[in-house]
Amino acid sequence: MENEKFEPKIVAFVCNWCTYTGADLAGTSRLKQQTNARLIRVPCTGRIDPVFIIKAFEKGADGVLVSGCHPNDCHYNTGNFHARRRWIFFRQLLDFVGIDSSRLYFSWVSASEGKKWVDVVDGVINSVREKGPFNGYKKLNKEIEIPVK
Amino acid sequence: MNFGYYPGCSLSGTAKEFDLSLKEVLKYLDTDLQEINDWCCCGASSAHSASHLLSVALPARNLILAKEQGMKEIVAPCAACFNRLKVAQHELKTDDHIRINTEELLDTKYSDGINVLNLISLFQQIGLEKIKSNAKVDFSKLNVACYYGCLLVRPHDILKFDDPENPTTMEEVVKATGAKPVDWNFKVECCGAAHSIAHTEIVENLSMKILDDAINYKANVIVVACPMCHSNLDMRQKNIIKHNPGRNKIPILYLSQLIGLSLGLDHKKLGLDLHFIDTAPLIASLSENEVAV
Amino acid sequence: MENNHVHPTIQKIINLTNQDPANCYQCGKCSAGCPVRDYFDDAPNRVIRFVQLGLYDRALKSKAIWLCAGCQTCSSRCPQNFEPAKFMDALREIAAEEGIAPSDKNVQKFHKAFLNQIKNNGRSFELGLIRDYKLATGKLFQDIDAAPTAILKGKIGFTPHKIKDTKKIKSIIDKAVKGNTK
Amino acid sequence: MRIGVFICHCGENIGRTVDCPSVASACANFSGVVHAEDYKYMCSDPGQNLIKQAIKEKNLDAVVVGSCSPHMHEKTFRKACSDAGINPFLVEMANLREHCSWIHDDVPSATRKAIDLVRMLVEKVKFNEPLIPIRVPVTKRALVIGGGISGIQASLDIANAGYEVVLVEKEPSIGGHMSQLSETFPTLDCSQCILTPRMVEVYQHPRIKLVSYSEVENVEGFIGNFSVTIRKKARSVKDELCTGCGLCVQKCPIKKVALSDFDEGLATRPAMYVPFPQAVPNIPVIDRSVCTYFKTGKCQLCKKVCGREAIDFEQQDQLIKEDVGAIIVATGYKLYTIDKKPDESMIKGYGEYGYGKFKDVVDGLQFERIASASGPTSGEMLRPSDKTTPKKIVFIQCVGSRDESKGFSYCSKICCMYTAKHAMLYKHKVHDGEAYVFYMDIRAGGKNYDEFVRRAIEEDGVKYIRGRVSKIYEENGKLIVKGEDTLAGVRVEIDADMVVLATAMIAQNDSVKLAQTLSVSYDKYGFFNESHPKLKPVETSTGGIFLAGACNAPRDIPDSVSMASAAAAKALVLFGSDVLEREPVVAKVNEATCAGCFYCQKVCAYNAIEQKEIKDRQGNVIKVVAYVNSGLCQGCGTCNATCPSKSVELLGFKDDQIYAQINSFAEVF
Ligand SMILES: Cc1cc2nc3c(=O)[nH]c(=O)nc-3n(C[C@H](O)[C@H](O)[C@H](O)COP(=O)(O)OP(=O)(O)OC[C@H]3O[C@@H](n4cnc5c(N)ncnc54)[C@H](O)[C@@H]3O)c2cc1C
Ligand SMILES: Cc1cc2nc3c(=O)[nH]c(=O)nc-3n(C[C@H](O)[C@H](O)[C@H](O)COP(=O)(O)OP(=O)(O)OC[C@H]3O[C@@H](n4cnc5c(N)ncnc54)[C@H](O)[C@@H]3O)c2cc1C
Ligand code: SF4
Ligand code: SF4
Ligand code: SF4
Ligand code: SF4
Ligand code: SF4
Ligand code: SF4
Ligand code: SF4
Ligand code: SF4
Repeated sequence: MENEKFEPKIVAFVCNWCTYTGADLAGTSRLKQQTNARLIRVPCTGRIDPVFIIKAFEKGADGVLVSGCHPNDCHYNTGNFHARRRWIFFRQLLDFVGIDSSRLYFSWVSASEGKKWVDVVDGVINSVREKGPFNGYKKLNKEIEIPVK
Repeated sequence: MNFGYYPGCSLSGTAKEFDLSLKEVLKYLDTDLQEINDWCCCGASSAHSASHLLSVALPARNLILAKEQGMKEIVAPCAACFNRLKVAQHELKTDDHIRINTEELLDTKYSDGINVLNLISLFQQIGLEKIKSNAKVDFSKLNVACYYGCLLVRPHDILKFDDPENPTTMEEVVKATGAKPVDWNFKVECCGAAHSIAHTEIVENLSMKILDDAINYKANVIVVACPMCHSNLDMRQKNIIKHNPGRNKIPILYLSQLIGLSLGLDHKKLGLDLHFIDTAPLIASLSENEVAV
Repeated sequence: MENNHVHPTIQKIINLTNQDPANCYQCGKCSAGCPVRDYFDDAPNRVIRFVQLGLYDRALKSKAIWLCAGCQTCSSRCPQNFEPAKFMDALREIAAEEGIAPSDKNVQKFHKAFLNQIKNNGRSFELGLIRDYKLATGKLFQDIDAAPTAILKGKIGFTPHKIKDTKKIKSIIDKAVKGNTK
Repeated sequence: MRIGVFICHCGENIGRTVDCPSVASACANFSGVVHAEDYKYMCSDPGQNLIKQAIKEKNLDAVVVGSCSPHMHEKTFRKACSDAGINPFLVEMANLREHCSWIHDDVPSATRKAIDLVRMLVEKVKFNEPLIPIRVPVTKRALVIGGGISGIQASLDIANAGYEVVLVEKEPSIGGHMSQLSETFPTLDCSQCILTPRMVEVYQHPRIKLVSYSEVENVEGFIGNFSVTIRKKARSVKDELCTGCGLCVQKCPIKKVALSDFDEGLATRPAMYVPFPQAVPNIPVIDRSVCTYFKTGKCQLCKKVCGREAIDFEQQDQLIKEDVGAIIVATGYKLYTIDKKPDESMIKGYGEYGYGKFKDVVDGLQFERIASASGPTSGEMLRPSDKTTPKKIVFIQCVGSRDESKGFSYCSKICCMYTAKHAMLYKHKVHDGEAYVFYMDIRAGGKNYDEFVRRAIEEDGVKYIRGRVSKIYEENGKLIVKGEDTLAGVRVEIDADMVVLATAMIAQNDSVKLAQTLSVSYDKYGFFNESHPKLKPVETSTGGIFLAGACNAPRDIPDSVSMASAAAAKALVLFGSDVLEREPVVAKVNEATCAGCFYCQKVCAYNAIEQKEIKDRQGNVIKVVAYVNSGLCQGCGTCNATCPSKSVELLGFKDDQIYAQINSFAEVF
C-alpha cells in the first residue's frame, strides 16, 4: 500500500443549488476531471457542520473541499454567510486538533460554472497530491486506538 | 481663560492688525494667549504643492512644540494655519505611513491631543453671551457679510467645523455684536488665496465677484477670519476699482476688529487704520449712534 | 491600497492621495464649481480623465495642476467622494519629481520662493518673498501699488523674524521635497 | 433494512465508462442490500417496472438508483417507488452519469468511483425516515398594502379572479403618486384620466374591501395563514354615514393653514379636507393639528352643516383583524428632498443648491403639480415665487441619485424620462421659452423611451448639457446655475427663472418598520428585497408575501403595473389549491434535548424558529424550547449546523445521514 503511487482522497461538501448543479453542468459538457473527489450533497453550505470535516479527515480524507453559491447568490439568502463566518473560526480549530488547515479548500461555484468546477476539483486534487497523504489521524488512530465507528 | 497661540506668519507680518485686534479684544474678555515658542511656518499652500510629507511635517513640528510646552488647546486665527494644523493632525492620526515618515523627518515622536481652535470657535468657547453683554456700540444698522472662504469649512470631514456650503457660526458671533448678518451667496467661494502674488489677475477677478455679491446683498462691510482673504479683498480692492472704474468700495474687517469695535475699544489699537480700504467712513457712521457708557 | 495591476503613476497617486482616479465618473461637477477653471487649459475633470486614459504626460504638463488654488470646492461637492484637490497636489509633486517643466512657471516660482523663505527663516518673510519671487519672474512692477503702502503702514517689515531652529527646518524641507519616497 | 440497488447504463452514456454489471455485483455485497441489478434505461417504463417488481418480490423498504443527476430523475424514481408502496423519501440517487461516466475516461477508476458513490447513498438511506409532505390549508384572501397604481392593479387582478382583497392605504385616498402626475411618459396621456376609473373600480368592486387612512400594525402566521391587525386611524368622520357631499369642507373656516401634501406644499388646504377632488373614498378627514375645535374647543361648523351627522370629534383609532393567505406589499416610494440637511453631524445634502432656500428651485413632483391642469396654477406654467411664466428653465438630473457623497449610489431609473417629459411639457406651454437639461447619462431603456427623449431634443428643442451642476444661487431675481459641459469642455452659466431638480426616488420613511413587521428583508436603502433578482423578482424571502411597484426599487408605471399583475398571479397560484403541499425537508426540534439557547433562531434567515413554552401538568412553564414553523422553514439546515446540542435537525439531511456518507466515502481503512 505505502509504496503505491499516492492518490489523494477528496471529500467535497457541495450545496444543492449552485455547486452540485455546476458539477452537473461539467458532466453534461463532458468536461474531464480526475476521479478522486466524492461529493456529498447538502441543501446549503449553511448546513455544513464543521465537525463533518474533522470526521472526513478522520475517515481518511487527504483533503476536503467546501463549495457553495457565490455570496449574495445563496438560494437561502444568508446561509452561506453563516457558513463563512463559521469557517473563520473553524480553521483555527482544525489546526488545534492537528489537521493541517491548508488541506481544507473553499470555493464558490455557481450553477453555470461547469468549467470553474473542473478547475477547482483538479486544483484541489493536484494541491493535495503535492502535499502527500494526510497521516495525522491515521497515526493517531494507531496510537490511541480510537475504534472506528 | 488661557489658550496656546499659533499666530502664523501673516499675523506677525501683513496681518498685523489681526494680531493687534485679537489681543486687544481678548485682553478685554479676560483671555490670555501664550505663544508657542519657536513656532515655524505651517507651509501654507506651498508645502503641499511640493511635498505631501512636508505639508504634514511642518504643522506637526508646531503641534509637538505646543505639547512640549504644556498646551492643550491652541488658537490658530489664520484660517490657512487652522486648516493645515487640522489636516496634519488628521493624517497623522489616520495614516501610519505618514506618521512614521514624519517622525523620522522630525526626529521626534508625535502624539495626538492638541485641540486646534479657529477664530470663530475661540469666540464660541469664550462665550457669545460675554460679547453680547459687553457690546457698547449700536450696530443695529450695520449689515455684515460674513465671509468664510475655503479654508475654514473645507474639507468638512476633517475640520468638522461648520456646514461647508452654508455655514452660520460666524453669523452667530456677528449677531452677538448686535449687527445684522446678510444672507448672501459667496460665503464660501474661493478668493484665489495662494495666487495673490503669482496670479494677481485671477485673484482680482475672483475677489471682485465676492465683493459684488456682498454689495448686491446690501452689506456695509465684509467680515473675515483669515489674513489671506483679507489681503485679497482689501489690498486687491484698490486695483479692482482701478481696473473697473465706477465701482463701490466696501471695507473689510477682521471679525476680531468688529468685536473690538462693538466693545468700544480704541480704534488705533484695533489696527483699523492699517487697511487699504479706508474704514473711517464706516466707523464714522457708527459713532453717530454710539451709546454712552 | 496596493494593487499589482496598476500603472506606477496611478499607484503613486493612490499612495499620495489614498484614492483611486478610477472612482471619478466624469460628471464635471468639480470643473463646474472650480473658481479658477476659466484660467485652466484643461478642466479638472479632464485632467483626471487623462490619468484614467493613461495620458500621464498630458496631465502632468497641464496648467491646471499649477493654477489650482487648493480651495477644495471640487472635493467637497464631488458625488463620488473623489478629491480632485488632493489629486492636483499629487500631480504637482509627481511632476516635480519627474522633472517635468511646470506649465505655469510663476506659480512654481512662487512656491519655491515661499519655501526658500521658510528654509532660511523658519517663517515666511513677505518682503523677502516678494523680492525673491520678483527676481525669479522679472515681474518687478506688478505690485507697485500695494507694496509701498504696506511698508508704510508697517505691515511688511524689513527684517525677517528668524526662529532659533532654522537649521532643522532647512533639513526637513530638503529631505521632504527631494527625498520623498512615498 | 432491505435495500434494493439499481444501476442504469443510460444506453452507452454510463455503460461506456462505468462497468455497470460489476458495480451492481459489488453493491450486492453491501450490508443491507438484498437486491442489486443493472439495466439499460432505468427511467424507461420497463426500467421503472423492474424497480416496482423488485420492491414487491424482494419486499424492499429502501431503494438506491445509480443513474443520472437527482435533478434529472429524482421525482421519477420517487414516484415509481411510491407507487410500489415505499415512502418516496426512502429513495436516493447516486449520480453515476454527470458526476462520473461523463467526466472520466478511465474505466477501472470510474467504476471504483461509481461503487463508492452508490455505497455512500446506501449507507445514507439506512438512516432515512419516511416523511410525509407538509400540507397547510390556504385562506383564499389577499391583503394588499398600499393603494398606489401598483396596489390598485394587484387588488383588481385578484378580485377579478374571484378572490377577496383587503386593500390598506395609509392616506385618506388611494391613488398614490400617480394621482399627482400631470401627463405620463412615454405617451403623454393624462394621468388622472387613466387612473381615476381604476380607483373607482376598486371602490365599487364587491370583492375589494378598501380600508383607507389605515396602517398595518401586526402580522402573524405564515404562508396561506396570515392574521393581520390593521390600525384604522381616527378620521373624525364616520365613513359609513358620510356621502361625500363636501359641505363640511366648504364650510371649514380654517382654509389656508396646512400646506397640501397632494400639491407638494404649493397650495394650502382646510382643516377638514379631501386630498383631491377625485379622491377615493371621497370621505373627508379632519386634520386635528390645525382644526379650531381640537385646538380651542370651539367651531364645529362642519358638524352643523353635515346633514348625515357623520362628523365624530370623539372618534378613536380602531384595530381591526383580517385573516388572509397572501400579502402584497405595494407601498411605493417618496422623493428625496433637498430642503434640509439630512444629518446635522455629517452635513450631507445639497447646500450648494440652497437647501431649499430658493422658492423657484422645485422638485419633480412639484413640477408635476404646476404642470397639472388640476394643480394650484391650473396647469399654467407659473413659477412659485411671483407667479410669472419662467422664460428660461433648467432641469438638473441625478440629484441625490448616483451621488454617494450627498445621496444614494443607485440610479433612480425614471428621472431621465420624467425630466424629458417635463422639458417637453414646458416647451409645449411656453413656446418661446428655453429649456436646459443637465444630465450625466440618459437612461431611457424601455419601449419607445429613447425615441421620447430624442423627440424632446429634436422636435421640442430642449438643450441637453452633459455635466453636473456645481452651484445654484440667486442674483437679481435670477437663479444662476453653474455647470460644466463636459463634452465641449466649457463651463456653462445659465441665468434661469426656475430650476427643477430630478431628485432621487427613495424608500418610504416607515419601510424598514413595515419590513420588520412582515419579516421580509430590505436593502441598505430601505427598499424591500426580492427573493431572487432574476428568477423571483416579485417574491420575498417569506413565503406568501409578494412585492409590487416602487417599494422594491425605483420604477415607472408600466413596470409597476406589470409587477403588480405578476404579484397578483403569484397570490392566485397560491389560491389555486385548498392546501399547500411542500417537501417535508424542514427542520425539526428535539424538545427533550433543546437547551433553549436560540442560536438557531438567530441564524435562520426566514424567521422560521419560534420560542415555545413547555408546561407541566399544572400549567407551569418548565422550559422554553425552539420550535420550527414548518410553514416558514425553507430547509437550508443552517440551524442544524449551528445548534450546540444538536437538537434541531434538518429532515432528509440529518446528522446521522451525512455522517453515514462521510463514513463510507472510501472503503474503510
Ligand atoms: C416627478 C415624477 C414624475 C413621474 N412621471 C411618470 C411618468 O410620466 N410615467 C411613469 O410611468 N411613471 C412616472 N413616475 C413614476 C410613478 O410615480 C411611479 O412609477 C408609480 O407611482 C409607482 O406606483 P406605486 O403604486 O408602486 O407607488 P406609489 O405611487 O408611491 O403608491 C404607494 C401607495 O402606498 C401608500 N403607502 C405607503 N406606505 C404605506 C403603508 N405603510 N401602509 C399603507 N399604505 C402605504 C402610499 O400612501 C401610496 O398611496 C413619476 C415619478 C415622479 C417622481
Ligand atoms: C448578449 C446578451 C446578454 C444578456 N445578458 C443578460 C444578463 O446578464 N442578465 C439578464 O437578466 N438578461 C440578459 N440578457 C437578456 C435575456 O437574454 C432575455 O431577457 C431573456 O432571454 C428573455 O427571455 P424570453 O423568454 O422572453 O425570450 P427568449 O430567451 O428569446 O426565448 C424565446 C423562446 O421562444 C422560442 N420561439 C420563438 N419564436 C417561436 C415561435 N414562433 N413558436 C415557438 N417558439 C418560438 C425561441 O426559440 C426561444 O426558445 C442578455 C441578452 C443578450 C443578447
Ligand atoms: S466631481 Fe468628482 S466624479 Fe465628477 S468629474 Fe469631478 S472628480 Fe470626477
Ligand atoms: S481645489 Fe483646485 S481644482 Fe478644486 S475647485 Fe479649487 S481650484 Fe479648482
Ligand atoms: S435514468 Fe437517467 S441515466 Fe438512466 S437512462 Fe434515464 S436519463 Fe439516463
Ligand atoms: S361629513 Fe357630512 S358634510 Fe362632510 S362630506 Fe360627509 S356627509 Fe358631507
Ligand atoms: S371644527 Fe375643525 S374641521 Fe370642523 S369646520 Fe371647524 S375648523 Fe373646520
Ligand atoms: S434615471 Fe437618469 S436622472 Fe435618474 S438617476 Fe438615473 S441617470 Fe440620473
Ligand atoms: S440552537 Fe439547539 S439548543 Fe439552542 S434553541 Fe435551537 S434547537 Fe434548542
Ligand atoms: S432549516 Fe433553515 S429555514 Fe429551516 S428553520 Fe433551520 S435555518 Fe430556518
